[in-house]
Amino acid sequence: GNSDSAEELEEVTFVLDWTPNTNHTGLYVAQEKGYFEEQGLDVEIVMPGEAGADQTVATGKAQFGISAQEAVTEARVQDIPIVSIAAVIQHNTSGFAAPKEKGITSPADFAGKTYGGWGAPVEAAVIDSLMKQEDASVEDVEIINMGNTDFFTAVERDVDFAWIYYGWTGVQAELRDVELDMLYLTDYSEKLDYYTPVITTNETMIEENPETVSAMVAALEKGYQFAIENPSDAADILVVEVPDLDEELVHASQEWLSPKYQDDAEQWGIQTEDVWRNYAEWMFENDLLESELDVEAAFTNEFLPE
Amino acid sequence: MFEKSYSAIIVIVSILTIWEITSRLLQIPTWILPAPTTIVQEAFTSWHNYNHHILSTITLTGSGFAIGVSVGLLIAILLHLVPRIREALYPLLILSQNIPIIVLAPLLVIWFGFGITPKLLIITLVCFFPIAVATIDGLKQTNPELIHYMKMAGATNRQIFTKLELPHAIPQLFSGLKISATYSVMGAVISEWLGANQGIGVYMTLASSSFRTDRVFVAIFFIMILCLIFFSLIITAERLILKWRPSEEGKR
Amino acid sequence: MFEKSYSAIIVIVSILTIWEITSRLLQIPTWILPAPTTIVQEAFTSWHNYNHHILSTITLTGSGFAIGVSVGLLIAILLHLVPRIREALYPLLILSQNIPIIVLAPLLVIWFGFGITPKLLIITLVCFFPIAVATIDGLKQTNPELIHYMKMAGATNRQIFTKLELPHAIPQLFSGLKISATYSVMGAVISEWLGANQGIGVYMTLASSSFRTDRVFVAIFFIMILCLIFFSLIITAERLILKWRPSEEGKR
Amino acid sequence: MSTLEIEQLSKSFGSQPILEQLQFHVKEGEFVSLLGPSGSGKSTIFHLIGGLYKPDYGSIRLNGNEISGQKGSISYMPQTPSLFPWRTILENVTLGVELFEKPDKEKAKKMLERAGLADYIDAYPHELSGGMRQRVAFIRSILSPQPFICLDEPFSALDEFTRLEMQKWLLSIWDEERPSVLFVTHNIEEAIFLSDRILVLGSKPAQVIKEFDIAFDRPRNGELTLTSEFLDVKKAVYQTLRGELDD
Amino acid sequence: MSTLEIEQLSKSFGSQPILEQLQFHVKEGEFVSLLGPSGSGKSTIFHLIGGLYKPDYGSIRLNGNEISGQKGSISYMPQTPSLFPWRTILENVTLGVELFEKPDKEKAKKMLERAGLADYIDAYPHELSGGMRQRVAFIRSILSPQPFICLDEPFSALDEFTRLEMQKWLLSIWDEERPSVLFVTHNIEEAIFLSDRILVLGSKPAQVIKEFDIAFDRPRNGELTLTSEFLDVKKAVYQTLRGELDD
Ligand SMILES: Nc1ncnc2c1ncn2[C@@H]1O[C@H](COP(=O)(O)OP(=O)(O)OP(=O)(O)O)[C@@H](O)[C@H]1O
Ligand SMILES: Nc1ncnc2c1ncn2[C@@H]1O[C@H](COP(=O)(O)OP(=O)(O)OP(=O)(O)O)[C@@H](O)[C@H]1O
Ligand SMILES: [Mg+2]
Ligand SMILES: [Mg+2]
Repeated sequence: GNSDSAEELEEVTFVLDWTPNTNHTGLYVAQEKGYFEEQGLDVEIVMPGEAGADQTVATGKAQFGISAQEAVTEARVQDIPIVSIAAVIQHNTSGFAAPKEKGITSPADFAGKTYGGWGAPVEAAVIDSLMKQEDASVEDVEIINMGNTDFFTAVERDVDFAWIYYGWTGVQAELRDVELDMLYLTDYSEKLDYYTPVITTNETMIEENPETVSAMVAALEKGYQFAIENPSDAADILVVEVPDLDEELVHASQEWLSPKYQDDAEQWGIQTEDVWRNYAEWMFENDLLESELDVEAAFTNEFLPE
Repeated sequence: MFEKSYSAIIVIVSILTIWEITSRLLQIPTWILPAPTTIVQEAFTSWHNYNHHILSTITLTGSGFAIGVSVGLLIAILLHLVPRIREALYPLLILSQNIPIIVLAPLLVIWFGFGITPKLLIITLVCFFPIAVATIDGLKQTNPELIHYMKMAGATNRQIFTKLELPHAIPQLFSGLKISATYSVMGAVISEWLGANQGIGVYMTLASSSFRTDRVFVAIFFIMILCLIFFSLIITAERLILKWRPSEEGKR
Repeated sequence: MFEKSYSAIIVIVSILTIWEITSRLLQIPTWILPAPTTIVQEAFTSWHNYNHHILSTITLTGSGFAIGVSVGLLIAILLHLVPRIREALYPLLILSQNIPIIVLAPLLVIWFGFGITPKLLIITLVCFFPIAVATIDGLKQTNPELIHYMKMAGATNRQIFTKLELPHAIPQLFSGLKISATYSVMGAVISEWLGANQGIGVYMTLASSSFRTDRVFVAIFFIMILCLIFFSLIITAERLILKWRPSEEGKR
Repeated sequence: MSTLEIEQLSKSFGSQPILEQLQFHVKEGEFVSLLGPSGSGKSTIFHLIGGLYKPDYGSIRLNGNEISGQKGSISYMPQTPSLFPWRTILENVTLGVELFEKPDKEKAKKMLERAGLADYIDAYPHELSGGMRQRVAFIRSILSPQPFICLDEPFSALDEFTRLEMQKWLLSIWDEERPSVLFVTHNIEEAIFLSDRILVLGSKPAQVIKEFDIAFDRPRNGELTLTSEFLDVKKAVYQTLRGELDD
Repeated sequence: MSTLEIEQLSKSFGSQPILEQLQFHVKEGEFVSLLGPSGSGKSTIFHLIGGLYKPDYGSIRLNGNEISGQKGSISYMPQTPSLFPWRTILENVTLGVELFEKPDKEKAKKMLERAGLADYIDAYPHELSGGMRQRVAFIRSILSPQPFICLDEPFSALDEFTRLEMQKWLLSIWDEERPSVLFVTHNIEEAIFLSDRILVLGSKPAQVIKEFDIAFDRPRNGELTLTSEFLDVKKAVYQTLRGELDD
């Protein structure tokens, strides 16, 4: 145990990036199985709501949070002192999805179709870099902003394809018998294989309470390891902890996701500089960043258990 | 209104019926728009899952509304009694209604953490404004003849206020209360999106993010019930307090 | 109020100054709370980036508000004139204010796509309610002595309504207008989150998601300006229309 | 053209009977005054004729047609001026006409001048004195088109001379157009000076306890009030009223 | 205990001068009536004494102290009853006292009974007739604690007998406590019957054009009005007023 005062549990707040889902299973397993307590932590898990996780973690109102590489990159460029301390999933599981009947099987098919997004410049850039490989251009795609509308609603009307995480929305489509064509970013571009989601903390924690950070990562590692080995039990735990989630979806999603947490890496949570550098460079080249990222400061593997 | 509410009930029941029939006829999938019976069924079967959410929201709404009303009244009174303050603060009141949650939320969390304080603040922000505006206007519209009498009779400003202007503004205060009461439940739900562990708002986002449209509607159902209850409490209070009014004979 | 608004300006300027000074003294990072000067600077340097957003929001707000006011008035009049309809529909009005955007949004998108219609609907939904409630209450509170005169004089219901009740309800209608005007800009911004390609709401979400807090505040700044302009238009109209009121001598 | 027949009229508020089996009529072109103690039910009679309330029992016939519960059959001046605060004086006096036809502004202005309100045509009611407001309400009722006029204490807030002026004016209008008038006043002299007939009401509940036919020639002028015949009538009315109050 | 001295009082509304260099006084325990044409400025004088408006010029002294612009020095009955619609009759009459001390409900109830309003103690103003409301306002002013009483046409909506009752009652109260009273009326007989002194006001702008000392013995009773001395005074006042109006 890393805990110096074994009796007193240290209270920390862990803020999610969204509503609880299978990306967070390790966290809930650690909570339920007492891994946090073993590490001397008393963890309160909160949803960020409108507040957003990153600023909350940066200011220290929450000590840990869930974010994604792209957000950490943008945040750090804006001098927001958050650091990624573990990758939850080794490879990017997101991609562009369209119902089968839309007939979108490769990026070239985007041309003449309507993309529903949230209006960020990064979307056009990503679509463009995919399409360029097949000599098509984003110019031919109509991009509309679908705001908070969910994928299934959007494709009912106006929208042909959208950007989703397969592990949740894609699995939901399977459950609903909606057949999807899924184009993973990783299938088209090395540079777009970034980490999402990641565990974050702030620089102050790293400087002043490195033991706490280690304890957190250790507990999480144990939790995710459990989820990797026992997908079904882990799903059960998540459903018990967050009973308002749909049980069927959680199980299906967990089955799909469990092998992907560690994937081909030597250890759960490990991050490589290449991935960070590639994506930051790609963003910078596409005018998505105002300045270059100090890659070394953005992430660290030092808290991962030996 | 709620005594003779059978016609309201008829309308609501007909809407529900039409909804049910269309759902069944067009076979609208549950995840787009669940049929009322589906919703009711879900409401019953998972009652034990969410009843604590409802309780939590009721508490939040109640306390938030109470604070909001008090703040609204205090502001109205202050602004009415001290015209200098009115000129200075009125624009700020309006501005306060235009701070988007997206901005306020991080700031509130940074300042107050994830506790109940920021949530109460949001409900207060939502509730106080209609009450303040309606009450200020109500106070301003006091019958000048009666004000003249009070002044001539030597009433202090305080007496003019408590004995004349305030009772005179009560009908308008109730307009404000009705608007605020209507908003309060929604305000509580929104405030729960600010990072909460329970409440109808949390239940609803969870349901929504796991595509359980039927549960979303269960949540809405309870939001609406809550709101109607709040509203009818206000109306009952209005009727009790304004019982001196001329009866309806000779009115429309 | 806005003629003698120097004290309001003083207050606002002092708030800005305190904000600026604390920002500088405590060195609050821009991404938490940018100093006013930073915001102004950003507002100037990237004006060409967002001016079309502002224009689009103004148009949206204006048309939405106009529709909302008309709907609110119509509903108030209808509910006032036909008591049966009042009983049946009043609860529905309240319920309409409790449909969370999270639910409404998908439905609106399915029915109306991503065009301007669903956005106008949302602004209308936000604006009509305070006007309807305030006007209904205003109409109800018409001086019974004057109603008696009108009836004895043989006025038709329509005449009682147009010549007496409506002018009598105007002060209260203005309470409602003020509340609605305040909400309208925010309503437009929220409606833009429903999927729009331009507007202050879009600009703000983008700024927020790329951690450009300064731009978020530029957006808020314009939202507030817009809102104050709207509000002062209403107040000016109120003053012009209610010019028959006794002057202030002999009032507080 | 206008006759009014009231028969067996009864009305109570709550458990309190105000009118019971009230019975009287007004002939065509007749000027009838109602005298009675304060609170006896005079204004209530007007409210019933005007259709504001429905009688509990009995009938009200205007020109032979039942009008109980039916509004707008009479030109009416209420006991309190009931002016619309957001209308100017001119707009207030034309209100009664406006309900039926396009008002004649010039005529209204002339009337206001005649009543000594020339300077106040564009003023708002709150700028007027009590007596001035009463005159405005009076002109409003006079301008209304209905041929049956009900006036509820129209001159109570006027000084004796203005009152006399207004009485004379009322008589001259009446002479010209001969509407039927039902007039409530507490001033016995006024009632005698103006009326063809005076009805004295008893109270709780109200019924007609005595009728006086006033046979003085018309046109009448101020001198009349000094004649001994006038004083005799006055005394008789006075006694009747006192008798009612002493019960 | 209460004397009132008004000197060089001037007031205009807009460009219209209403009072100009008005000058009069009320001695301790004196009963003074103001008579004058409708719209001449009587109510305005009350408003100035009550401090509702500030005079443009001149002074108002109560017991030697300047009170212009200072509120609450007088017991006041406005020309319109100005009752609070949400208060019962009992609560309305005690309002004036309430502003200064705990009201004596029993006394208030007795007064209401005396004024014939026993059945209406818990009624709301809209359930009363015009004359009944006026009596309520009268009692409210009588109950108010200030020793200087200003009454603005208090009995104008009452029938002759109720009016006489109220006059007698007023006199008996006045006899007991001897407050100073300033009384506005349009009824010359009433003014003579009640007052020690009558001030006749001219109009546009208002000033005192004549004073009458009324020397009849007190206590006075109804017979007095039938004496020839009374009629003489009445004629004289009448002439003065008429002269004013004929100008
Ligand atoms: N809306 C009402 N509710 C209850 N009682 C009422 C109402 N209107 C009138 N009354 C009662 O009816 C009686 C007669 O009232 P009304 O106004 O007709 O008297 P009036 O003869 O006009 O008296 P006044 O000469 O004082 O005006 C009164 O006792 C009054 O209290
Ligand atoms: N608030 C005001 N604004 C403008 N003019 C006013 C105002 N109040 C009174 N006046 C004017 O002052 C004059 C005197 O009014 P006041 O009410 O004092 O008359 P009064 O002698 O009481 O008449 P009455 O016997 O009819 O009650 C009137 O010409 C009136 O128009
Ligand atoms: Mg009456
Ligand atoms: Mg007056």
